[in-house]
Amino acid sequence: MTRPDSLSLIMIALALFMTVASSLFAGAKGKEAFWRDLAPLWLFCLFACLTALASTWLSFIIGLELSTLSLFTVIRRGDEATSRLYLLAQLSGASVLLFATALGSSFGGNLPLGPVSEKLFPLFVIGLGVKAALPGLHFWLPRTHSQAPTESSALLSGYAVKMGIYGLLRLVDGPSPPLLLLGIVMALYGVVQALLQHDAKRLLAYHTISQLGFIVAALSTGTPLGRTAALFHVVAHALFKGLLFLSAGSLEKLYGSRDLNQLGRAGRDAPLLFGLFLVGASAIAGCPFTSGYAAKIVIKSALADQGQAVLGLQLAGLGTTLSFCKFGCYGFFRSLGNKKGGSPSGSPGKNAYAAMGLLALATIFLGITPLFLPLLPLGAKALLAPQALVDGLIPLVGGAALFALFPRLFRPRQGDVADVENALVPAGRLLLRPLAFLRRSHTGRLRTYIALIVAALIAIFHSL
Amino acid sequence: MNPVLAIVAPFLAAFTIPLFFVFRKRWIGSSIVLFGILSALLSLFVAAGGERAVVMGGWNPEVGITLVVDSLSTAFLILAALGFSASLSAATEAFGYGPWRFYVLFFLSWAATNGIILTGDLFNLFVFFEIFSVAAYLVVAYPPRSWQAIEAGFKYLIFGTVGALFLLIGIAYAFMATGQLNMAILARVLPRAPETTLSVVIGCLVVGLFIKSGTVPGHFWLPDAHSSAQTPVSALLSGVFVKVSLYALIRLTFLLFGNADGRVFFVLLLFGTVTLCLGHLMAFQQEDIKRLLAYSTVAQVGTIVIAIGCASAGGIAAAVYHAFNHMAAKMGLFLVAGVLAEDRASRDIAQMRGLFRHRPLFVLAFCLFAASIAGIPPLNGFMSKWFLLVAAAERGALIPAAAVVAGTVLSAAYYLRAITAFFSPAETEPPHLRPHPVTGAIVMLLALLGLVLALAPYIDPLREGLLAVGSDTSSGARYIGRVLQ
Amino acid sequence: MTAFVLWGLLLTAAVGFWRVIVGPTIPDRIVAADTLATILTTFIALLAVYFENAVFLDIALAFAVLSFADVLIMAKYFEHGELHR
Amino acid sequence: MLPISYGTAIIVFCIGLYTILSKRNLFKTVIGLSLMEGGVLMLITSSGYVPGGVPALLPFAGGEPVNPLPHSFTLTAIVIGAADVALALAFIIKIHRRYGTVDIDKIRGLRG
Amino acid sequence: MSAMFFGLSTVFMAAGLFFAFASVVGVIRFPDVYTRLHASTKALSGGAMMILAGTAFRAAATGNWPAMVKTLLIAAFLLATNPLASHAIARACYHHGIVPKGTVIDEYAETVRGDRS
Amino acid sequence: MKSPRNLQRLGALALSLALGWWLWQGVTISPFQGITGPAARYIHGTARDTGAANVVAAILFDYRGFDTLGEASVIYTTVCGVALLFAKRRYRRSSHGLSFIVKRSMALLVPFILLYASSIIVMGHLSPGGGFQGGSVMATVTILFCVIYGSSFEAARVSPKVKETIESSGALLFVLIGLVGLVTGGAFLTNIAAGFPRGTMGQLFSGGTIPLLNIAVGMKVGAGLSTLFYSMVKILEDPTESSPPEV
Amino acid sequence: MGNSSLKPLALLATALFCVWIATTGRADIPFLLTGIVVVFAVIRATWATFFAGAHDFSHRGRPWPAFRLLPLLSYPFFFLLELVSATWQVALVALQPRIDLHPAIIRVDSRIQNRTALVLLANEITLTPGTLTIDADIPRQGLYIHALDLGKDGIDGVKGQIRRLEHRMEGLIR
Repeated sequence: MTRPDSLSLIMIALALFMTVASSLFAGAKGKEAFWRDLAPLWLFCLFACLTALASTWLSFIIGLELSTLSLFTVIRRGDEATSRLYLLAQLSGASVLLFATALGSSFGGNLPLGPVSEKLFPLFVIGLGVKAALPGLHFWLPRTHSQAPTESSALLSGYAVKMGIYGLLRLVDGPSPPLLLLGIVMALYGVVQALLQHDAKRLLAYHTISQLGFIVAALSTGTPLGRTAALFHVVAHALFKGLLFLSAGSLEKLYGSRDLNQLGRAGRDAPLLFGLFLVGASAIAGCPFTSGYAAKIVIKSALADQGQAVLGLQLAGLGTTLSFCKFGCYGFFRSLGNKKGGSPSGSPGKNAYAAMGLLALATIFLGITPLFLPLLPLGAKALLAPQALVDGLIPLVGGAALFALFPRLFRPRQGDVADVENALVPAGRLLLRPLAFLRRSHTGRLRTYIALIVAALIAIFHSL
Repeated sequence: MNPVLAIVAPFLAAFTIPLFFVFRKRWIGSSIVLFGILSALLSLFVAAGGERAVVMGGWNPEVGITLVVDSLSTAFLILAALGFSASLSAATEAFGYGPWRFYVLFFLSWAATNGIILTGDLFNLFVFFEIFSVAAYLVVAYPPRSWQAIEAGFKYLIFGTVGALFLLIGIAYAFMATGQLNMAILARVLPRAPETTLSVVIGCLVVGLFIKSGTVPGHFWLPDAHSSAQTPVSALLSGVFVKVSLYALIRLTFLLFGNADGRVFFVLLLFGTVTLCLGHLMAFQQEDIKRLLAYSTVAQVGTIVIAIGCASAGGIAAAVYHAFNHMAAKMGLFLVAGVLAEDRASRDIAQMRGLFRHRPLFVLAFCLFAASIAGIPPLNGFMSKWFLLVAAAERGALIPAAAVVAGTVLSAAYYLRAITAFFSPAETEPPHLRPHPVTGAIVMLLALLGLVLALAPYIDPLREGLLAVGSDTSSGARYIGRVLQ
Repeated sequence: MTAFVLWGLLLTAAVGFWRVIVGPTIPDRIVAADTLATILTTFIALLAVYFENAVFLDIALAFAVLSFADVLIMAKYFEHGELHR
Repeated sequence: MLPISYGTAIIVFCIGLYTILSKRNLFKTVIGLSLMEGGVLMLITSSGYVPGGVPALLPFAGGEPVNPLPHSFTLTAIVIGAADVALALAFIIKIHRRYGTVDIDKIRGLRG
Repeated sequence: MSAMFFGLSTVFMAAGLFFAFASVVGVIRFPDVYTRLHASTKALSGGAMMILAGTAFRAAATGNWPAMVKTLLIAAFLLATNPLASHAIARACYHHGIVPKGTVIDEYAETVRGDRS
Repeated sequence: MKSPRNLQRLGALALSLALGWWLWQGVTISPFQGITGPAARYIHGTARDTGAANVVAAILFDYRGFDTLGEASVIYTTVCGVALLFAKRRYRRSSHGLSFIVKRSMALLVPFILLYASSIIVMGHLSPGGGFQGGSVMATVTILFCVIYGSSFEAARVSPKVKETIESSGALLFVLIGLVGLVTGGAFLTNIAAGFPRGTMGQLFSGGTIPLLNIAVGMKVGAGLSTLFYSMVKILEDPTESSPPEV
Repeated sequence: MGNSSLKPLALLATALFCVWIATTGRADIPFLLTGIVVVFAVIRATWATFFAGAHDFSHRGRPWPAFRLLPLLSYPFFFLLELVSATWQVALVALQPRIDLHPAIIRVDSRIQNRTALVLLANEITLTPGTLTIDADIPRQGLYIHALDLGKDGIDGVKGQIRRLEHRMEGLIR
């Protein structure tokens, strides 16, 4: 294990902070609850730190899988099947990564954590892509994020997926156009899907994909600016997405539902919650002087010579604004179904507010600091430049205007929207059919078996 | 310590237990335990005694039968001693000392196992394989009242006999071509045999060992036998018996055909991959937990065969390491599955809901073992899988490596099914729970062993030992030199 | 001369084998097998003369003992109706 | 002469294999196994052939002895084969008690 | 002496071969099990005896007395066991219900029937 | 129904022929050039090394005595296993035998067969034969007991426990002789080098441990095979059992 | 082993010892000594069952008859003659162009009391021309005999033949 560099330290700090917030939200009471709720979270934190400290790809994978396992135990409490999907998906990703690492290692020596050869690069991207939810490999993410208990959703979105990004950050050291394309596609796809959702947490999950697209696009440039932008957005996104998930979870705690059709009274019942949500939403939408704004400005400047990419990201930002307008409107103010909808059935609790407050403060802090401190390579002036402000406001204003103009268009729909995950079951069934044949072929007929053996022997003779 | 003692001690046990039955019935129990301890200790002493070759009867190696202790046989001696003593303890708890004939067979198979591991003579290998197999058929069919046991034993018998026949043909052709039987001498003279003869020797020996070890075309007996046998026997079958055949495969391929050319290893890679895939895919579809574990064993056999097929020092080290890991984990899995199945009086996974509440330690151990088998880091299974992957990558065997990796996910999937069942709430409570102190202790020890094994790459003597096994065995020169002085 | 007798015995045995194949009932086959066993015993004993080696006499004696046991066993289980057809 | 002996051995082996593969009666399966074994043993024994050889009993009267090593193998292998056959028959008796049949295609309670 | 033994052995062997052949012909030609047993037992034990006697004489001719004694031992053993085997087969056949063909008288039938009932 | 079976047979035929073809390809028929390798040593060294007249016996019990231990253990295993398979239930023994004529005649023959078996075992190192062959003939006697006098007679006269004892002691004897060699000669089953007398070739007392091992194996095999047969017969003869399968 | 059984014991021991010499084919001192040991062992193992007591316990009279020595020595020659003639007859029947047989199963009541002697007679009958013992009614000394061909004389011819054998057997035992 080599001496940790600043990237590792930032990741470790992020992991610690997110875990603190999550466990604050979970707020275990009693010894049993501590072991059940908090221990896995802190275990996750430990393994996440180990991952961040890893100096070889092998130890990185070990840390990755261990953290996956510890989150798995938390997700299990939310939904059994989802947790299995999560575990298997992560395991597949890690396996591909392991395979690629093994190809790169020689006996006795491990592949150091860092750039790899040309041939192995796609394999590594695929392996990390499952974790980082690259398009097509994101099949596990919406379901997991929405079905998991809220504190683990926050952690998943806030840190777990970032481990994949961390791997990519270590992996990519030069411009990579395919990755850029993937990032843009991700950003747009996530937003489009998010607009069509009615489940609050699922909506947020798709936004995670979208925001990860921003990050991937940034780091695909391979320039120091891009990498810094990606890292900054990693931190910023972790904070505000954690905040948003926690507020969605609080809504669920209050009303027992995450469906935007069923909500819509929280603005009156819990104004503080709305306030916190607003912080998060404005950050993700890129409202000037929030952390999201700073991040996006830096990303756009890193991508400055790729006009189409910037356009794509702007579009994604527009969609983000639209989608959060929808969330805010239908989640807090406009009740659709359940008109009589009773009073809140519970309270998020003080600890939940504390957790959200913590995250909100951090978000605001991260949004404001770059204005004074040279936290980012661009400096404060770039953020305050009129051009940048206009750039940042265009999606915001455009989104709000669109929502105001066509409110009916963005009403939450009833059913679910198809995604890759819906193809899993039919695909599995398709795969299982030959499997069943395989099983049927074990008929118990000794003669057939012996004939097979003899045939194999003859085949071996033939090949020798 | 003369290596023959490792073979003679269990033989003595097998031959004296009937005498105890006839003359001193009361001493049977203690004698079984004592002989078990004695056999295990002697095996370990022989293993600890360093490398050497001994010829029975004091002849020269060409004339007599040689027993060789080298690093590979040391490793497998230790494996056998651990596996047999664990299974013996479990069996004494499960069956008591009443069925003394079972213990006779048990010790006979132990002796034969040690014989296979130690012998340096081709025909002697066959003879010990026969004792081993006959004992194995019978311990599989041990409670002769259950039809599954009988049918599984019979299937095993037919396959085993066919396998033995192929082994015999291979040995016969090797003998016909050279007139020699000592493996070290054969390693020198066999390559001079005509091409076609050599292909018959290789093909028949390899297929014979495939059948004995449960590699694909000969795997059909394995799930039946492993799932129908009693729990300690299943553990023994998976933990040791399968490994012994694989030991012979390693020994013969590297010693006799190692310098032929890579084609035999290609065959191993091919069949290993098929075995691996088939094992995982079949395990995926099982409802019976022991059958699931049995098919998982098939898959693991495939993994080890792939490791052998890598034809490198690293591959052998990975194979041996994986054999140990699989021994520890699969024995534990079978023991736990047996206890749990007894609680529910059913081996159906769907019936096993809610057992976590009743036997938390057993179920947790099951999870640990399952994770180890599936290759979840940082458990021992992952470590050996990593070695294997690296070895395969060095050999350029990408498809087998990919299959191993894919197998991880599949095996995690089917083990997860079982584990989910254990943790989910039950509809009914089990009527009674028999305490299993000995089995519990063994399971814990096996778990401990697994954890120690997981650290093996970081413990210098162990790591160096593993690498030494690989480098000694892959060339064979050291073995030949040891035998022929 | 010995060779002639040996070939003659072989021929005889071959002829007798016809009954083993055809034998409509099991006892017919048993009878024929018994006959063949005796012929073979003498054949082996004659080989001792042919090869001038007394080893074959031991073999012949052992063979006689075993074939006798065979016939008795077959007869017994035939008698008790347990070896139908 | 020698090729004939080897050829016969291999033919016996093939007959045994054919019996196993094509007959459904368990007893015939066992017979097939014994035939195969017999073929292999014939092969081994033939390999010890010496033109004009005498049995390997000291003193070698009248010439070169045959190779005694295959004989000792064959003896060992015969005993082993006999043990296998005995065991197989015992299993068949048990199987017949359980299934009431000796048809190999009907004894498949374990499959899949 | 030796020549005489040699000649005797030739004669005995030839006669034995003849009888052996005749007995096998009997086994082939006779109508049912019982009559075949006659052929098998008598003709064959006679034939075998003679061939073995021939062998014994030949051994004696070469002065190999132990071999001669052993040959006689074989002959004695055959003589002792052959009638036993025949008897056992015949009885087994009868009790199994194989009816002798074309018997003029069957005084055994009632006894067996009595046994069975 | 008809054609698939024919197809099966055709497939079986093709497979066996193909395997046979490969095996035939592999046979090496080299012109005979004299015996080489270990066999030459066996042929020329037996008299000096072991003092036995029967080279095959010398190989079986001295040069490669360990194989023989294994081989005898296979039988031991089988016997133990068959007894295990047919254990756990009281079978009704049958006293049904063959006719009185056979019984009484057999009584006359039994001592002679036993004597013959003993001679085969005792002469194992001098003539063809030895422990396995003699043991088999001895087992034939007990098999004939079962057949002729019925299994209850067999059980009454030669009780299973006695057989068990004989079998185990034979096996133990073998191992102990081997251990004596280990202690005095340095290697398991050491014969002459461990101080066992070589004797003069052709004599009864020659060959060092070979006659002793023959006796040990004879005990083991004789008792073992008779147990084996008895175990199977008692189930076949049990009148409560269903009749054996049609052949 | 009472006094009455001493003679058969000696007879058996002698016979066994002769067979020992015959099978081993040597007459050195060690072989003879071993022979004595083996013979003793064999007799020890079998005597109680087969000679002194008997395997069938519903037994009357002595299990073994006391043989007369002189007829016992001459007996084999008659017997071999019978055998040769039997062989000749059957060979003739077998080789004649048309087989025309009149088989029969008849019961012959014997006068011989001793069972062993009766058994020996039955075996002898089997080996003599045209007759084959199928079963013996031991308690009533009846023999069931399958005759190959009744021939001209009918039952009486067969019976007469058997009487002759029986007579000689009676001469053999005391």
